[in-house]
Amino acid sequence: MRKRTARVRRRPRANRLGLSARDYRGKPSTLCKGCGHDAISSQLIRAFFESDIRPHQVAKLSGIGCSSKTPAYFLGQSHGFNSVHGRMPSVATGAMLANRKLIAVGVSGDGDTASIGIGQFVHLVRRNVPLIYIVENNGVYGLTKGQFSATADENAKLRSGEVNRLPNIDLCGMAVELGATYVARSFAGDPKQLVALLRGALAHSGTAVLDILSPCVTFNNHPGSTKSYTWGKDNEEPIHLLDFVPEFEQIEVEYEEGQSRDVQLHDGSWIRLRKLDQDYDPTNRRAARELMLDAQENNRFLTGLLYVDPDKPTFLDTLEMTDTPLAHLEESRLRPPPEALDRIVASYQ
Amino acid sequence: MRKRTARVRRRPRANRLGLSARDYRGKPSTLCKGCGHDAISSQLIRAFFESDIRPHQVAKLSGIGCSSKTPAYFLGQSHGFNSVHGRMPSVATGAMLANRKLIAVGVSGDGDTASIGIGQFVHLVRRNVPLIYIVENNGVYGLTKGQFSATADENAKLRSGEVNRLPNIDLCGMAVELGATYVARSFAGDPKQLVALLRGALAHSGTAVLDILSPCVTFNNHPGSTKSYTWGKDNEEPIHLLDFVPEFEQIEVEYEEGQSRDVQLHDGSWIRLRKLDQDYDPTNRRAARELMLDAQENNRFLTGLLYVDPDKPTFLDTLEMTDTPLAHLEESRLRPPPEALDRIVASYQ
Amino acid sequence: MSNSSALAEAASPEVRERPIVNDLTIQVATVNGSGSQSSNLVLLRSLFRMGIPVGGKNLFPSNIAGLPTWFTIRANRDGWVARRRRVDYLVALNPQTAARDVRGLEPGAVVVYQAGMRLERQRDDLVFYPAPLQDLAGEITREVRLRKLLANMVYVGVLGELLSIAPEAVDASIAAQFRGKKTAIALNHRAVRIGARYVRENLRKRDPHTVAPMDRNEGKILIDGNAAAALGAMFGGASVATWYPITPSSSLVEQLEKFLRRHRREEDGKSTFAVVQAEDELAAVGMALAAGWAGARAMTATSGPGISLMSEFVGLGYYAEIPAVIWNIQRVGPSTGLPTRTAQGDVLSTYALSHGDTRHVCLLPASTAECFEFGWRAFDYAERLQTPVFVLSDLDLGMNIWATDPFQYPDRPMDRGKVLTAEDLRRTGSFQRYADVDGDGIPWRTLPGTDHPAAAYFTRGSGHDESAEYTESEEAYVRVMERLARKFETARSILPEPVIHAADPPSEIGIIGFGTSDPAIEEARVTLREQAGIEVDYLRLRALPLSPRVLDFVAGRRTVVVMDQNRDAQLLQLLRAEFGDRLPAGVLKSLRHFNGLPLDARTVSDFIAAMDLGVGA
Amino acid sequence: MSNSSALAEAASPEVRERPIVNDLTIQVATVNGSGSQSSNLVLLRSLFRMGIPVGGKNLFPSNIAGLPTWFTIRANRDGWVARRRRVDYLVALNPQTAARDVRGLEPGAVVVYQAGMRLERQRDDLVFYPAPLQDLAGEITREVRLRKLLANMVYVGVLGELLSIAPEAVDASIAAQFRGKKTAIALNHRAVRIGARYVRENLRKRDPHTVAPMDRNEGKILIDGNAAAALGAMFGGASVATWYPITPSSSLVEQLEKFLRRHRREEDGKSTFAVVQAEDELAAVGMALAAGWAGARAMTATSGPGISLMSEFVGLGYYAEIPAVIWNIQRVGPSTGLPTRTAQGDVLSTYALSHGDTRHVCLLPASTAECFEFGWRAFDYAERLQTPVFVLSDLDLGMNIWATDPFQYPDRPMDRGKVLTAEDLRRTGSFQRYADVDGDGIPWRTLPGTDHPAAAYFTRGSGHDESAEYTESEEAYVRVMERLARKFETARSILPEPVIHAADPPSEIGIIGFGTSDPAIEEARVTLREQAGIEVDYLRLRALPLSPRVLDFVAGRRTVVVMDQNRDAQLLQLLRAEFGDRLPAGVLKSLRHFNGLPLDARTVSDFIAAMDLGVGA
Ligand SMILES: Cc1ncc(C[n+]2csc(CCOP(=O)(O)OP(=O)(O)O)c2C)c(N)n1
Ligand SMILES: Cc1ncc(C[n+]2csc(CCOP(=O)(O)OP(=O)(O)O)c2C)c(N)n1
Ligand code: SF4
Ligand code: SF4
Ligand SMILES: [Mg+2]
Ligand SMILES: [Mg+2]
Repeated sequence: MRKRTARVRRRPRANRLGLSARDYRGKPSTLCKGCGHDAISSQLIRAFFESDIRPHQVAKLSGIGCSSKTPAYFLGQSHGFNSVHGRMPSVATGAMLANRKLIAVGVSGDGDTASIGIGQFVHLVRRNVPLIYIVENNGVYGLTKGQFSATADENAKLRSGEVNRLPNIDLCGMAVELGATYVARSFAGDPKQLVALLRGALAHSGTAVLDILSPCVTFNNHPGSTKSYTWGKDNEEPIHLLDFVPEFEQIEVEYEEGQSRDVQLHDGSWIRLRKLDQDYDPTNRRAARELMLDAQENNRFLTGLLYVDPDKPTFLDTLEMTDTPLAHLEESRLRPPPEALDRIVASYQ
Repeated sequence: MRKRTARVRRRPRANRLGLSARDYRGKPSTLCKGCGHDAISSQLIRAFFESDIRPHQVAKLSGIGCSSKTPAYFLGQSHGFNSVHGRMPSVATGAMLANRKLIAVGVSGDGDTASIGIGQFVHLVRRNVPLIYIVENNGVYGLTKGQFSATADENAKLRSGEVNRLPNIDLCGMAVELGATYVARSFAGDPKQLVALLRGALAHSGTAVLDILSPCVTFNNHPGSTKSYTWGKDNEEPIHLLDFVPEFEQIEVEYEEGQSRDVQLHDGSWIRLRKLDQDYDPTNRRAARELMLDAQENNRFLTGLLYVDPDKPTFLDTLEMTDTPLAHLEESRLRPPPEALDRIVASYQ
Repeated sequence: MSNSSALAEAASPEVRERPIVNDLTIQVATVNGSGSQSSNLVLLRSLFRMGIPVGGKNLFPSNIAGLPTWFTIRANRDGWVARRRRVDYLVALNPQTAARDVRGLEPGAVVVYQAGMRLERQRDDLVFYPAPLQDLAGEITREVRLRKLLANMVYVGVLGELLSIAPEAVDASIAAQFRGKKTAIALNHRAVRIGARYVRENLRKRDPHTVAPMDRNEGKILIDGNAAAALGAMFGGASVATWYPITPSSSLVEQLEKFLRRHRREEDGKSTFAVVQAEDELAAVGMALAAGWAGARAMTATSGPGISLMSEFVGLGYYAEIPAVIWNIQRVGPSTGLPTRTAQGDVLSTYALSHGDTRHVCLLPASTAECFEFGWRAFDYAERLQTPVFVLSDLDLGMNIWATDPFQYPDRPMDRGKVLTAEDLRRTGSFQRYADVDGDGIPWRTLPGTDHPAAAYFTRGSGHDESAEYTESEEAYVRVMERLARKFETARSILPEPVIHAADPPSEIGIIGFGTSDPAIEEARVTLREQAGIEVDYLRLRALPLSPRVLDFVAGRRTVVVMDQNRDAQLLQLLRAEFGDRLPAGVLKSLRHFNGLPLDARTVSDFIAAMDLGVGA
Repeated sequence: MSNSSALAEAASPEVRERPIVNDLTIQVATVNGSGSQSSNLVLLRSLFRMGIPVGGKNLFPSNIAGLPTWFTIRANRDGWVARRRRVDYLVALNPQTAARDVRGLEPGAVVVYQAGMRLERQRDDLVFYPAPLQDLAGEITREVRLRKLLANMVYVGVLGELLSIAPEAVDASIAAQFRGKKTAIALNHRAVRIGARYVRENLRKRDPHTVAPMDRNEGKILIDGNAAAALGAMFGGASVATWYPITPSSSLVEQLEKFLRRHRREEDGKSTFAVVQAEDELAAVGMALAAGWAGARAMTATSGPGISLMSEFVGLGYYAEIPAVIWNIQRVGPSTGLPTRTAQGDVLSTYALSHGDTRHVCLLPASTAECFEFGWRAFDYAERLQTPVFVLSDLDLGMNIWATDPFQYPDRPMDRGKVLTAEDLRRTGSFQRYADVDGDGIPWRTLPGTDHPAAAYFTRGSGHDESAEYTESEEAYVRVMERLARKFETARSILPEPVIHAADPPSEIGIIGFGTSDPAIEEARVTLREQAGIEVDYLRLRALPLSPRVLDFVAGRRTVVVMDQNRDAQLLQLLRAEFGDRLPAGVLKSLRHFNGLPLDARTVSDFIAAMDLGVGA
C-alpha cells in the first residue's frame, strides 16, 4: 500500500509531550495522488504535533465524502467517527455534550456541508459548539464522481463542459452572518498559513470554521476550474501573514510598530497578523462582512483569519454542566437516591 | 364555527377581473383569536384581490405549524398543499417545475423555516425559485406549545421564565447573504406596509422572502417578549413608506423630488419608497447588508423592502424549459417517436 | 358459550333503579384553551382521593385553542380504566358539539350543561341538569376571563354534589392543583361551593349514579406515562437528552428536563446532564448517538414523522453498534395523520427502521409503571447490547393520566456494558472493537478520551472488520453481519419476557397484545368470563425481538387473537414473518382497532364472543 | 437424485484436454483510476460482436483511484451470464492483490500478467503467460500517462491472440469505444496488434480456452440497467427528474439527462423536461412529489441512505395520494455499508417505508429489458394509482453491462390516470378529491392551475375526509384508510404478474426469486436438471404487493426455496407476513446470499442439491 500522508517538514523530533510526528499519523491515505485533502491532513498532523495535543484527547468527526474519509488518515491514536452524509455537526455536538474535555476536529466537504449539511452547519455555528470545523472545499462531489456542489462558482465549468448556473454559497459569509467566532479561509496549497490557522483554531474555545480550498485533482483541477491548484495559486490574496504564538512563548517585538496586530485567543496564546496591503482587524465583524462582500462581488480569493471573537461563551458554557465529562460520571452522581424518588412520588399522590 | 379571517378593509367591491374579495377567502381560521397569522392571511387576501390575480392560477404551499395551516384560510379557490415540516421550499420548487405558470405562495413559520427547514430555505433562495416565501415569525413553535425557535432573540424570555441563550437567526440577513432577489421585513400589525410588500412580491419574478413578525398571542405575547404586538408596535422602524403602483397606473409625481424613490419590478409595476429618516436604496446590496448588520447589532426592528434585484434570472429561466407547463405537455411532446428508440438502440449495438 | 355480539362492558349496571356506586364515566365536552383542564384534573383527583380506581383521558384537537375537546374520567370500583364507549355523565360545555354529544348518549345518561343551551329539548330519555354556570361564577367576579375559568370549577361543584363526591377530597385536590397559590385556591373553593349549593337548592337528583369512598388507592399516584418515562430515564442516569418538539412526545423531554433541574444539579449548581433542543429530529438522534458513542447515557424522544426522519442515523447506530435510547410515543399516521390520537402503528417500521438488514430492540410498556421501569432499563439494554433501543409507547399511555402503584427504585446498579478502560488496556495491550470475544455477539468498546495509545478505533457506517478497519471484503462483511444477528439473539434472551395469564388448565382461546391494549384486554377477559363463560388466556409482549414463549403460548390453543391498534395488523405480520411455519395453521386471528381512540374492552369482548369458536361450541 | 454438495456450474468443462470453446470467464484485476475500463469494454464488446453471449461485471471499490478493482467478463455459449465463481483467465495487473488473486484460482486456470511480477513462482498448477505490457506500450509512446493507458490495450491484444478473438471484432469495438477520436483509435489499434504479435512471437498456447464466432447476438445490444431505466423513463414521458448523487443510482439520472437533452428538446431548443440536482434526498423527493402533484411525470432515483431519508415524504405521498416514481438502486447496507456492492436488502424497508400504516407499490425488474419497460410503466402505475411507485433495481443490474434484445417501444399510450379537467368540472359542477367513485379505491384529482372555481382542493398529510377537508373524525379517518387498503388491492390486480416456469407436470420443487437473482436461478435450474436430474420450477416476482399466484405456485409443492440477496430473508418474511396461514407449512425454505457479490448459480444449485428432498428421495 502506498503511504502518502504527512510528510511533516523539518521540525524538532519530539514535541513537549515527547511525542514524535509519527504519533500523529493515521492510516495510509486511499485518496487520489495529489488530492488537496491529503495536504490538509498533513497540516493537521503538524498542527496537533506542534500544539502538543495528546492524541487520545481528540475526537475526529466527519460526514461522508472523500474529505470525510480523511480522519482515518491522521491522528491514528484518536477516536474517529465517520458518520452519515451532512450530519457531522450533530455528531460533534453529541460527542462534546458527553465529554466536554474532548478536542473535537470535524472534517467535511463542500457537498457534505453546503448541500445536504447546510442546516446542521447553520445550527452548529449558531450554538458555537467547541469544534474545529474544516471544510475541504473543492467545488464538487469527489466521491460520487465530480458533480457540482453548492460552493461551485457561478459559471464554473466541469471538464465535461457542464456549466454551473447557480451562485455559490460562501460558507465564511454564512458563518459570520450566523455569529461564528472564528472564521478563516485558506488553501491546501498554502501550508504555512494553514498550520497557523489550525493552531489558532486549537487555541480557540468555540466553533472555528476553516473553509479551505482543496483541489480535487481528478474532477476539478482542469484549466478554467476556479477550484484548481493553479487557480488557487494564481488568485490567492492573503489578507495578512499569520504566525501562531503559543502562550508559553514570549511575544517578541519583531516587527515595526503598526506592521502587525496580535490577537489573543481563549487559551492565552496569540495569533500575530502581519500587515500586507491593508491593516485588517479580524475582531471587527463589520469589517469582516465588508471584506467578504467585496470578495464575493469581485470573486476574490482572500485567505487568512477573516473574523475572530475569542471571548464568546460556547454552547457548553451555556449548559452549565459539571466539570466532569458526563460520560465519566459515576452512578452515584447519575442516579438520584431512593429518597428523591419517594419525594417525587409523594408529589403525585 | 367562528369566522375570523379576512375582514378586508374598505375597498372597491370588485377587482378588474370582476371578482370580489369573497372570492379570495378561505375556510374559517382555527387559530387562536388574535393570532398574527390571521392578520397576515387577511393581507394576503387583500393583495391577491387588489393585484387581480386569478385564484386558480395560485398554488399555496406550506410546511407544518400554526402558520403552515393558514393556506387553508385564504384563497379557497386555489390548490393548496400543506406538506411536511420544514420542506415547503422543495414542494414549491417541484410544483413550479411542473407548472411554471403557477403563482406560488409559500407560508412557513420560524420553526418551520429557521430550524428544521433552514437547509431548504438556503437552497431555495440560492436557486431564486419564483415563490413568495412568507415566514410568519413569532419566535416560538406555536403548534407544539411555545418552545423557542431559532429566530427567538438572545435572552428573550418565555412566560415560564425560560431564557433563550442562543443568538437568533436573521432570515433576511441570510437571504441577502445568499443572493436573494426580494427581501422584506414586516409586521402583522402594519397591514398597509404588508399589503404593499405582498403586491410587490407578486410583481417580482424570483424568490421574494418576507419575514413578518407575527405575534403568537398564546405563547409569546407577554410583556418582555420581543415578538409581541406591543414590542412590535413600540419598536417598528419602517425604513421608508411603501406604495405599490401597478403597471397600468400612471406613476404620478406626487412627492417632491428627492423625497421618494421608485423601483420598477419585473412585471413593469413599481414600488414607490417614500423617504423617512434616510434615503435608503434597496437595490444596493452593500447598503442592505450594512443596514441589516446595524439592525442585528443594535437589535433594531427595521421594516420595509430591504433589498430587491428585479432582474436576476430565476431558476426556471436557467432550466430553459418550453413555455407550456410540463404538466400540460401532451403525449406527442413527452414520448419521442419509435425512430428515436431505434437510433438509440443502434448506438448500443 | 354465548355468541352474543354485544356484551356489556365489565360490571356495567343492569338495573337503573338501584343506585350505581363507583362505576361511572364522566365526559366533559369543551373547547381547548378554555381552561377546563384544571377542573377536570380536580374532578379526577377527587375521585382518586376517595380511593376509587380512576383514569383520565383527554381527547384534544391538533390545534391550540377554540376546537372541541373531550376529557373523560372513568371511575370503576373493579379497577377498569380502559376507554369505555358509554358515557354516564356528560358535561356539555361546547355549543359546537353539544347536539352531537347528546345524540350519542345511551338512554338514561345524564347531561350537565349551561342553562339556556336548551339541550333538554333534544331527547326525552336522558336526565338533564341545567345550571347557570357563568352566572354562578359571576357571583365571584365580574372579570370576564376569570369568570370563564371559574365557571369550570362551578361544574366541579355541581358534579360533586350530584355524585356525592367528598367535599374534603375536592378541597384537597384544589389545593394540590393550585399548589401554594392562595388566592386561586380560595376562589376555586368558592366556585365549587357555589356549584354545590346551586344543585342543593335547584335540582332534584334523578339518576342512579353516585360515588362512595373505597380504599383502592392506598399509596397510589396519578401520573401520565411521559412523566413516568422521564422519571425512569432520570433514575436510569440519563445524562444527554436531545429532542425536537413533537406531539405527543414533547412532554416526555420537557418533564425530564424539569426533573433533572430539580434532582440532578450538584451542590455547586452545575448539572450532571445536558438537555438540548435540536434543530430537527435528524440532529436530535445524531447528537444522541454520538453522545452514546462518547459514553453518555443518551436518549431522544419523538413520534411518527420524527421516527421516519431518524431512519438513516438509526441504521448507522445499528451497524456501528452505538447505544442510545429512543422513545417513540406513537400517534396516528401515516404522515402527519392525527397527531393527537393514539395508535400502535409504528411497530413494523420501527422494528426494521432504516435501509438494509436492520433490526432494533424495542421495549413495549403497557403502563406508567413500565414506562418508569423501561425508562431506566432501556439504558442498561442499550449499553449492554451496544445498539439503539426503542421504547414504543403511545399517546394514550404517554399523555393520559393513570393511577399506579409507586414506582420501584431500580433494583440493580447500572449496567454500563462492555467498556474497556485505559487500565484494562494496560493489562491487555490491545483490543478489537468488533470481535466477538465472549460468544454472545457483543463486542467490547472504548470511549473517546481513553488515555491509552491502543484505545482509539475508527467508527464508521461503511464496511468494517473486527478491528474496525475499513474493508470491502465479502467475508468480513458477512462475519460482522452474522455476529450482529447473533447479538440480536442475545438480545432476545435478556429482554423482558412476555407476561402470561393462563387458566389452569389453559384455555383453548388466547389473546396476544402489547402496550395500551392491556387494560381493555384485561377488562374484556373478565367480561367474557363472567358474562359469556369464555375463558381467554393472555400473553402480553414486552419486547421485540419476539420471545420464543409466544410459540409455546400459541401451541395447543385453538384460537389466538392478535390485537393490533393499527390497520395493517402489524403485530400479526411480525409474528408470522418471524415464526413462520413454527406457528400452527389456522390459530391466529387478527383483531384490529385503528380509529385513533384508545382501545375499549367491548371491541375485544364483542369480537371474541362473536367468533366461531369451533368444535363443540 | 443426487445429494452432491457441489455441482459444477452449468456447462462447465469437464475435460481440460479438449478445447473449450465459448465458455470462459475472464477477470481483469487492476487498480481503479488506471484507465483499464476502456480495454475491458473493448474486450467485452469484441466477444459480443462475435455473437457469443457475454456479460460484464465491474467489482470496484468505494473510492476514486488507487484501490483494487476487478472486471469480470463471462462469455458462455449457452447464454449464462450470472456471476461465476471460477475464473478461467486472470489478467493480474494489480500488484496489491495479485498474490491473493492467483491463490484463488482453480487448477488449470490461466494468468496473464506483467512480466517481472514473478507470479509463476506461486503455483505450478496454472498456466502463466507473462507479457511485458508496459514495455510493449513503450514502443508506441514514451509519455508516461499514455503508455500506462495503452498497456491496458496491449493486454487486449494478448488475450485476443491467446483466445482467437476475431481481430475485426476488436478493431470495430475500439472504433465504437473511442467513437470518432481518430488518433485514439489508431493508437489503440496499434497497442492491440503489438500485444497479439508478442503472443505469436513469444508464447506457446497451453490452455484449452478459445472462442469462436456464434450468432447469438443478432440485433442485441449491450447496456447497463441504469441506462435502460433512463431510456424507459424518457419514453415514459418523464418530465421532472430530481435527484441527489449517490452510488449506484447516480448514473441513472445522469444518463437520463443526457438522453433528454438529445431527444426532448424542441425545435426552438427549449426542453420538455427539467432535471434538477437537489441539495439532498429529502428535497429531491419533495420536489418529485410536488411535481407529480402538479401534473408532471416526476421521478427521482437513489440508494440506501437516500431511501431512508425519503421516508417521511414518502408517507405523505402515500396518504395524500400523490404520483411519483422512485428508483431504488439497491446497494449493501445497513448504513453506508458497501456502497459499491450489490444486494436486495431494502425489500422490507421500501415496501413499508415511513411510519404508520403505509404500503408501497414496488416493481422488481430482473433485466435491462425490464428496467426499460418498468421505466415507462412506472409512470402509468403511479398516475393510475396516485401513489409513489418504487422500482427496486440493484447495483448488479444498474451498473453492470448486459446483453439484451432491443427494447420494445411502449405498446400503449400513456395512462395519465383519473384527472378531471376544467371541462369535466363544467359538466359535473364539483368533485370530491378522496371519494371512491369507481369502487376501485382510486379517487379523482385535479391539477393546480385548473381554471374552474370548484377545481381547487387542499392536499395535506393530516387527517382528511373525502372532500379533502381537515378532520379528526374517527370515522372519516377509518374510511380513508380502508379505501387506501382497497386501492392497494386494485394495485395488486393490475401490476405485472409473476413469471412462472413450471414443468408439466409441475415439479415438487420450486424456487421463488426476483430481480438479479434471475440469471443465477435460471442457470442453476439447468445444472440441476442436467447434472442431478432435479427439476426446479420457478416463480419470478415482478411486483409488490404480492400476486396471489404465489400461493398457487407454493400449493402442491413439497419444497419451495425462497431466494433472498439479504441476510434477513426479507422476501420470505414478506411472503409469510402477507400470506400467513394460506401458505402450507414446511414448504418454504430460505436461501440467503448476502456477501455483496452478484448471486452465482452454484450457490443455488448446491443448496438445492444438498437439500433433503424428503419422501422417496
Ligand atoms: C444520504 C446520502 N446521500 C448521498 C450520498 C452519496 N455521497 C457520498 S459522498 C457525496 C458527496 C461528497 O462531496 P463532498 O462533501 O464535497 O466531498 P468530496 O468527496 O468532494 O471531498 C455524496 C453525495 C451518501 N453517502 N449519503
Ligand atoms: C418532522 C416533524 N417534527 C416535528 C413536528 C412537530 N411540529 C409541528 S409544528 C412545529 C413547529 C411549528 O413552529 P413554527 O413553524 O414556528 O409555526 P407556528 O406554529 O409558530 O406558527 C413542530 C415542531 C412535525 N410536525 N414534524
Ligand atoms: S476524487 Fe477528488 S476529492 Fe476525491 S480523492 Fe480524488 S482528488 Fe480527492
Ligand atoms: S398558538 Fe400562537 S401561533 Fe398558534 S394559533 Fe395560537 S396564537 Fe397563533
Ligand atoms: Mg467536495
Ligand atoms: Mg413560530
